[in-house]
Amino acid sequence: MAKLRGRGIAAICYPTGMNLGGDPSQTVIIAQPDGTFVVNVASVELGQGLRTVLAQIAAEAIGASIEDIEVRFGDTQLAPHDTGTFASRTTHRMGNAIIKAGQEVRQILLDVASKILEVSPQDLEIRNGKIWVRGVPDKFISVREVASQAQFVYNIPVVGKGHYVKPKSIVDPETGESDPHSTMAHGCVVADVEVDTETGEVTVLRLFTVYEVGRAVNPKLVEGQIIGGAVMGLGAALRETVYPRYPQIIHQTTSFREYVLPTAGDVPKIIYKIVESPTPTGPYGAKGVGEMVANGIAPAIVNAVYDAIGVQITELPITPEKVLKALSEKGKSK
Amino acid sequence: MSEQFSIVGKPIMNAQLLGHVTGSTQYVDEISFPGMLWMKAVRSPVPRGKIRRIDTSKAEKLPGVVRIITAKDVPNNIHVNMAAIGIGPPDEPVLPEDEVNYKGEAICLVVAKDEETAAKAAEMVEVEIEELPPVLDMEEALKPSAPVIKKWGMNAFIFGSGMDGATRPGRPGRPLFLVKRGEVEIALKQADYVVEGSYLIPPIEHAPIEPHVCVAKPEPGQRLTIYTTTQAPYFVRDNVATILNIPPSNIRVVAPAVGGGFGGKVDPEFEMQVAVAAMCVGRPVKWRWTREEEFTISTTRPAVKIEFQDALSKDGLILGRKARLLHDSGAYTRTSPYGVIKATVNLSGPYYIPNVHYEGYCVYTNRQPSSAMRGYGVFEFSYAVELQMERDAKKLGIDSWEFRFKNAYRNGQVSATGKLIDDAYLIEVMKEAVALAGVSLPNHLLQMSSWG
Amino acid sequence: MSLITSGYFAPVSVREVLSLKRRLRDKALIVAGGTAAVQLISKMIVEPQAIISLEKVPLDYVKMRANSVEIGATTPLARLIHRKDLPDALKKAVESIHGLALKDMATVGGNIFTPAPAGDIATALLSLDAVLILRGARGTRSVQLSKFYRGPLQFNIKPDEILTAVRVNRPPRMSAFLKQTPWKYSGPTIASVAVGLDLDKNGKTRRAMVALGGLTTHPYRAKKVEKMITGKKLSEQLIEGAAQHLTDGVEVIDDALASSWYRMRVAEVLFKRILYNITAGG
Amino acid sequence: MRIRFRLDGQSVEVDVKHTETLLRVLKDRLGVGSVHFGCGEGSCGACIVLIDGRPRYSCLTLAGYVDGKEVSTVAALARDGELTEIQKAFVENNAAQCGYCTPGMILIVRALLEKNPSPSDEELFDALAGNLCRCTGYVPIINAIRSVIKR
Repeated sequence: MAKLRGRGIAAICYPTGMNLGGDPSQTVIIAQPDGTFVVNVASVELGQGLRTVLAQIAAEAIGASIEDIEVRFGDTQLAPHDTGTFASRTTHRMGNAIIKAGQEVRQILLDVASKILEVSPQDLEIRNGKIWVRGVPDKFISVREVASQAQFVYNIPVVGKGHYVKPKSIVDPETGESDPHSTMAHGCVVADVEVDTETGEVTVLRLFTVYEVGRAVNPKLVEGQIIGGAVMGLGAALRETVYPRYPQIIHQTTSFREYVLPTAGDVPKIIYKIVESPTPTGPYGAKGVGEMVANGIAPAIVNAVYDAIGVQITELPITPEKVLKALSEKGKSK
Repeated sequence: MSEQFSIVGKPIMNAQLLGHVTGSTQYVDEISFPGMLWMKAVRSPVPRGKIRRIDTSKAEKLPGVVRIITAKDVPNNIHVNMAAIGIGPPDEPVLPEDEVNYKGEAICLVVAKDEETAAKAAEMVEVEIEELPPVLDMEEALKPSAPVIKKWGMNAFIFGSGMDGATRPGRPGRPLFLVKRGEVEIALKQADYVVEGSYLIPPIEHAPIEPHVCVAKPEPGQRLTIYTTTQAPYFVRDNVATILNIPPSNIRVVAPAVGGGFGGKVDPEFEMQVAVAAMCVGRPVKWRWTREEEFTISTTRPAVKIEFQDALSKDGLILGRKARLLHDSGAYTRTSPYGVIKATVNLSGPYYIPNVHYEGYCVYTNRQPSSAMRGYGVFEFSYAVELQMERDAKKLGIDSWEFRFKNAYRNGQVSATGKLIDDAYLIEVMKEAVALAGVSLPNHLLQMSSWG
Repeated sequence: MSLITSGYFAPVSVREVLSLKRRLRDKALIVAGGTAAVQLISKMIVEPQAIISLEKVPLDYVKMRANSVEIGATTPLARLIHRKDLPDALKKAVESIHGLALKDMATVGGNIFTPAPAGDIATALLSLDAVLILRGARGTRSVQLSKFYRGPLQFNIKPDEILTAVRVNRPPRMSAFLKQTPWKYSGPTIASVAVGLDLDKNGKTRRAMVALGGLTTHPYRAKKVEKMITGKKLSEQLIEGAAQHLTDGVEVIDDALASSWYRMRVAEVLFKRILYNITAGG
Repeated sequence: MRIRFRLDGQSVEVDVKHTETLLRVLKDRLGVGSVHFGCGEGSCGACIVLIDGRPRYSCLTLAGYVDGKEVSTVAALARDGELTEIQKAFVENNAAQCGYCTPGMILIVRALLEKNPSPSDEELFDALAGNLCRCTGYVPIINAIRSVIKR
């Protein structure tokens, strides 16, 4: 039995946000009576960690402590318009909207604090839930206290609103000339594989992945996307399609027994690195990361099999059956 | 890296985790109301056909069946999901009136006291369909001899007429999206090598572990609350308002924690039916899709076929690229024109190619509609581009890394769509990957940068 | 005796099961582990008036004797893990079925009835020339597993009988099981091969059982292959030649998991790997 | 038929049909939030519960089976708000994203470690093969479990 090894690479780019723009996101940040803040978004928590990332952006923009931020999501009655949670747009689009809303709140807090502390707002600093006179950091007043007093004492509403849209780019129908995206993120994948030439089975031994995400607002959540995306890419590379005889509809899959996903023991070693190249268009430089991480895996694996067996299989997924057929074609042409 | 920030850049714990590990996170399937009814669909057994007769009489007699909903119960039946971003024309019925266009298309809906009764009654509805030859192969679909499944007379979407949400209205349009820059024919003629490749991605299922679930609850005054597994609550609101002919503000859409989406929950692909049913019966209605419905009815990543012809110089540069992209939209438009444009404008990948001619076709076939999936359009072009890069490098006898380093786009260059490239960073990323994987590269490559 | 004919019955003895079966006839569905039977109900393939659950019937046992192994029909696969005294083919088949909950639920008896892609245990048992112990109103009989399958979902069992145990008499000295699945730990059987062999002192095959699973609704014995290798030394030429006849006269499944062409190819590879491993002294 | 069982330590009595699955009874009738429907055929593990301490797919278990038995879900693991070690490890390792598979994962790990406190990788992967996760890529889950095994 022969086992052939190969290495393949894929270099990719990822356009953040909806293609051509024109996809607004809007938010309202409202201080609660106790001085904590609610960030209202119609975006949806799908598991990617939006509640956490958007809270971080809000805390940073306001200068509040993260514990005092609650992100409420997924309700058209509570939150203003948002186009939706897809196209790697939420961190970028909603993040930008939240920064604007947070800065409004921040300005209100500084104004109120200046009344309480009897100094000019320009002389104040705000960070991490505290407001202090520049140069005297040990004498501070808490953001919660200020946000609360604004309502109970100074008769000032602590509400911030933010909106972000990349204006829609109109395409020239003759040339396609347009401005499709706000920013490009980048990635590179190196896959090492082993091919069993008798059964056609491909085993992915290692995946080295590097992603440039603009700014990793939360590296732990970015890591979660990288690994999850890698395994989704692995499935797409080797096994997944609902029409195994595409374009025919015969044998369309109806269950996880026909559409077989990898399980815990089927995952290769994944080595990753996050690289930052902040974009001026993004919130604190962030680009979209959730989708990019699934895109380079399949081409890197297919290229690695090409390297191993000397035949390029062009149709996904590269099932053992396709590998065997490719090997036998190669045998014939020799 | 992020020292200037207090909280951005910190690995804060995912705020959802405590709910997840204690089983207290609330998903749509946990939502129910007193008097709530359940729904199941009667589905087409064939990929294409004329509906001759729907007989619901036997099913209606089954104890526990409350109502059977058909096309005539839908106030404004024909719609298009992405009307909000200007895509048209409306081509998809909430429930088909006279024809079915994919296997599994919902023909009518049974509302009953529980899920089992609804399922049983759905099997008792008699549907007579005159089967017609289906269109399944994209290349076949584009031929003049193919049966036409679209009202506008061809099995492709018309771009450039303003109905693609990307161009200005007023032009006649054509059945393809075009990107043109430089002189690709000259580049192909002058090339030392021309390398061709054709790549195919078949439909892929998102397969989140949580299937589609929706509860629609009528409220007083022509209002409606919809709890659903969606990634885009406002899309759901707009589409439901359109087909019910009521103001969007009468509708509240709630998406609690959603059990994974990956793009499969972007299309409002079942909320409209639940909303119609709830309005008809005046009671809350729940629809929970089976795993089989997830595979056979819910959207998939589109099948995409991409063909390249690359003009190469013997010193390893891509002088030009001609490409043809076919995108299998399935039976209805959904988000496909958007997906086609997103892929077609990016067919150069992260590389600089001065002369290009790209054609993107949005093709209709008799299969379940396709739509967005993680990296919509981008997954597809990345796959084809990176396989073609490998093929090009092999033909030139150049190392795979060297070929990519040489052709990687640089800041200051102009993209295929005429956009100034100002955030290129591929070379730096490739250098990191080379270091991570322990590859040793010659110095002339390591000295390259995205700024030179 | 009760006259109720619908509901959920959990009898506590084989005798009670038999009397329920007699009374309820085809109105009842027998449920052992539930992994296959309950799906028939929830997918509305069957709508039984009554359930006879075997959960309390004392058929969960493994009896090792000097030259035989008997396993009760409702023994969950989990019970067989880490048992070093089982024949290799059976041990490997049990190991090849993954998932803690599945192994706790799925039973040896249930596996005999469940069509492909399940049935790995049955494939292994075929290579061990196992017999099934069936008990009915008129007593107990045993049937060779290889004579149990009469067609897709058609079994050599009478309506008033139940399967109480599987028994391997005189297990072959050597046995092995290999299977291919879509992922190492995940997915149903694409093809599986189990071989039981006795060699004489000259290295010639005295007894050979070659079983194939996943290729047809139920596993089968490749009789022609068995005949070809019996009485001979396992030479490379013999193995290669015999491997060409594994699917003679059989219509191999072609489905979403794999084409029939691929299943046949991989069955051949697995068969050869087993035999070459044996000839190499493994 | 009427069945009686203990659900997370409390007595429950409920009328069920003989063909009704435990999943339907727990979810649609008793409102148990942590047990999830994912496939209905024992592939995904989102519906796993412990019955008398052993893991079972509740979608493949008839309700009649639990009569007189003890059914446990992930909701009852934490005592007085104190998470168990496995739960803590899942949190520390970011071992969940959408969380839909998490209760089943945690219960299967609990059942495994109860029987075998220091499983090999092989045993761990074998045990987890009936639980699908589409978000995390499993690595954080495996890391979480290993961190508990080491302790």
